[in-house]
Amino acid sequence: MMSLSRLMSRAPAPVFPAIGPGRQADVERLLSRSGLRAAATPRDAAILLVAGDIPGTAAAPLARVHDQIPRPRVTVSWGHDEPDAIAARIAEAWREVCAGGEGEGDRLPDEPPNKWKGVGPNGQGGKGMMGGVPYGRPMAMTGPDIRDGLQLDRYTARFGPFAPMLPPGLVLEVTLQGDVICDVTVETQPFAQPADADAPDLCAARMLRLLGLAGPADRATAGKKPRGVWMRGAVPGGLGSVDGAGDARDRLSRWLSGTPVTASVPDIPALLKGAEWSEAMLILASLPPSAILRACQTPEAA
Amino acid sequence: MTLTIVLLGATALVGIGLYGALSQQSFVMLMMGLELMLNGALLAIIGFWSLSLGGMPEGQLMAIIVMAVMAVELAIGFALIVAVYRKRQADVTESIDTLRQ
Amino acid sequence: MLTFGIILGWAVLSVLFALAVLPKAHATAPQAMPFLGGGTPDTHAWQRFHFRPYTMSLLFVAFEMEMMFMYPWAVVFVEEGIKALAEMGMFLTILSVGILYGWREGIFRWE
Amino acid sequence: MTDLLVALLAVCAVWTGWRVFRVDSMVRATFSLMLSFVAVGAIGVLLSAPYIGVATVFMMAVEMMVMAIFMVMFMMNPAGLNPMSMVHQHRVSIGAGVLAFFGLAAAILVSRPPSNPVAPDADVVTELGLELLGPSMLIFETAGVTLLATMVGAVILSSRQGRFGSADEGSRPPGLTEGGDPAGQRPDGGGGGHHHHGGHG
Amino acid sequence: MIVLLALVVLGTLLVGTLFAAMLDRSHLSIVAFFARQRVETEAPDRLNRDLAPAWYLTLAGAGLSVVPFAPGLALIDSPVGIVIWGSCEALVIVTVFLHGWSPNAPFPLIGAYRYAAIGLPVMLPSMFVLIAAALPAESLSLIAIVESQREIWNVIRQPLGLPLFLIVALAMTLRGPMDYADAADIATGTSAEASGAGRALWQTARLAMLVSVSAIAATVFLGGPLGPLLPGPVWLWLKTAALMALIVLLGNRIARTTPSRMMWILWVVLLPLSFLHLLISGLVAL
Repeated sequence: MMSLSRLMSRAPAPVFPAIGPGRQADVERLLSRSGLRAAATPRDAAILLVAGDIPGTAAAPLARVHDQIPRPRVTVSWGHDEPDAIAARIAEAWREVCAGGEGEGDRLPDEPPNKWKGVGPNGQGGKGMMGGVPYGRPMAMTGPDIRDGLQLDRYTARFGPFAPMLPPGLVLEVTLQGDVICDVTVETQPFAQPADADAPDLCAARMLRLLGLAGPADRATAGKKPRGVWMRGAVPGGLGSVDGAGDARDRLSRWLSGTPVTASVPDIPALLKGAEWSEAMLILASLPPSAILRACQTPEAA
Repeated sequence: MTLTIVLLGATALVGIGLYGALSQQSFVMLMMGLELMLNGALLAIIGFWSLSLGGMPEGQLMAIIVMAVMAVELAIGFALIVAVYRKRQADVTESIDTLRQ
Repeated sequence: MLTFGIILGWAVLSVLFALAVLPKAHATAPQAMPFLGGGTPDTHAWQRFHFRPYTMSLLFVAFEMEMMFMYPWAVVFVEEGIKALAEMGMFLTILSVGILYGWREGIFRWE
Repeated sequence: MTDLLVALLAVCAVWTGWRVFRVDSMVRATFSLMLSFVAVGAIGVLLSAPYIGVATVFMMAVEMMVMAIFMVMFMMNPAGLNPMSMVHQHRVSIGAGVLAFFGLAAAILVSRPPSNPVAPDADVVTELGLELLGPSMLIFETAGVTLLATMVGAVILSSRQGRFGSADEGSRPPGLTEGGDPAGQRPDGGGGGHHHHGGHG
Repeated sequence: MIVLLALVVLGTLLVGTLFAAMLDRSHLSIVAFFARQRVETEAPDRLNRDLAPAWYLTLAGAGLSVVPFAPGLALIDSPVGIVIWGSCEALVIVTVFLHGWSPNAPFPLIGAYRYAAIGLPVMLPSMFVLIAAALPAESLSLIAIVESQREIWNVIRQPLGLPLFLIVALAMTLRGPMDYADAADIATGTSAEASGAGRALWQTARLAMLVSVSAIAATVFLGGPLGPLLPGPVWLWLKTAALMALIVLLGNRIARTTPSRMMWILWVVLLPLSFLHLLISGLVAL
């Protein structure tokens, strides 16, 4: 048993980052190191890395993400330590996790989202076929679609602020039909990041990750030239065009050649509405964090 | 003996398929019943071909044609459902509303 | 019979292995919530999912039937020679018309 | 031995076929139907029809995948979270099913089909190929035309946008408002073909 | 003899999976996750969630069983070997769909449907290249396909075959440019809610499928067990290992486009290419 836990602890530490204001670039650089692995979902993580001061509005989401990590789990807070020190602490936490034990308990109470007890002759959630809250949640209902007019179910949810494919802090309320965005509003604006987060290599790495190139993205983060095939071509043309900054593909080209991009303020919901989820995420990643923040600060977008 | 077993199985599939096709309220479930009946037909054809017809190639061709019929039924059936759903969308949502009460 | 037995054997072996290594899943209510990056959903995720390329999938079902004819054709291809090539060429040309039509109607994309 | 296996598989096919109408989740129902097909395919493999048997599995896996997609798309409560019975004329249907079963079963038990099994060393795939290219050539090509008609019919019936735009529009989404700019992408042009948008029913 | 062959196939699958994990540098992570908590999601489809990885493993095993380990010697000596493999491919789509459907969560659901949209058209090039390989062999059996490559390997005789099949292999093993089920923009898609041993088992099955699909590609295009000096199985292992490394490399290097665009590419570019491939192979075989 001892040897098994030692074997486990030699695996890269799976870290789910909760990035606070001003720490995006630090965390991205940290997680591109070997020995650490950025998990895309808390289910794949054992360590929650909380970087910076998470504002009060994001406390409940942070608790949710924390609780979604399987047990045993450890939270590592990153205040103002050096990256080396924090990497050592994460490694220590991972060894602790591998040694077993209970780990941290839940932060949220163990209550279902809605009280539910099967009712009716067949044990359903409420009256009729679609009524009630079976297993604690209501069911999705049909609504108009914006593409082909086939009115099927609309799924509404708030994504963020710690979604790995969205800028840290940004909360979008999205209504999806299939994987096409029918409606989107900005609930909370992203956390402010220093100019460092707009660095071309980091921006390129964010897009490369969405294109399935984790390895080249790590190289780009480390300041090396990413080795990939069809990196620019994989981004569909005409995606997320912004006045003066071209489309997503142009911006990726510029970042790959090391030129920073300054985009004029786009209206985020207008850019995302009607796009497929994969396109929408590419559009967001193709805008520098400062531009997204500016766009969300304008009154009509809020 | 084997043939009898196979044919009884095929018959049972046809029976269940018929039950499904007649009893289900929604058109989509009705298609399931039809597919099940065709499944029974396929089983019977395989059995006859293998055990009673001495493996004449037409038997295999027949089985392929049954499968083609399934594919055609599936494609046209669902295309019709899409077309109807699109046309009578208001009605469909209305009926959903009635059910929701 | 052997073919059947071996494949069944694989299935039994895999299921037994899965049963052996998979512990029972358990979770508290906050742990069980679907992951949305900290956000919350309004409803269950299971829904009448709007599969965008639905026309493509119907076209595919019809087109894919051609495989049933192609496998036996491939076996006798060399034996029958140019006649086999011509017949399959005609068959595929007929079906390609359907694909071209679908392409023209723009079904090979998210609708 | 073969008899026993065939009987077991037939029972599997019937049982999974029955489950189709007894489970709440549409996905489970569809893949239960797929298992029924797989059992029939396995019987085919046992009864010296390797090609037809395996091809049944192959074709039906694909068809049931498509079926599952459509079942979930158009059935209310597709995952069966609210279990409910959606049947009508239940007794009549059961009666019809049972009647069909017993009628056909009696016919099978009474009639004695000739026993003439496939020769064990027959190359059935080659025979099928020769049949397709030889005597049944017309059936083969007719099947092609039928499939073409199906493809065209399915596209006409189910596709909506196709009637307006041409293929070179690529994956540009339609306008958000009637005749408006396309959503998300390329503000210039492209919404022109979609005036009918939003006007359904 | 059968028992020996079965053991060889099982051993190849186990060692190959370990090798694949090493190539992927994920072996330690997988081991670590077998010991972690398995989180239950809200009202999941438990049966399908637990069975999906098992089916994936089954399909990997069944696919590997049709591969001849020496000329004329395969565990499943079926006259329709490539159709059996085709069924495995079709069932992989179903399995991945079930894996994404079962947790009742949005990201896995989107991943499952994306995979269905891509996996179905991917079947077409796959079937065309396999049928093209069957033309010179005059048989659907993989043993006969190996025999037909005694003089010249299919990779030279049918130049488009291997590239097209590698695309299929990437899709079958959920890798790189064809990994629409587990993409980064949906937080690893169908696996987004899989944790602990369930996640580890799914990853293991995915690597086992890499062994299977590489062995099939080695058999169909690189002559399988044919080769000078060394015994048949060794040649097969070497070729399989080389193809596994190639597939992992391609998966790590090629960018993934959006699913909508990839579907268009599959129908409009790759399908005509496979028609062309079939025509070339047919003319060469005559």
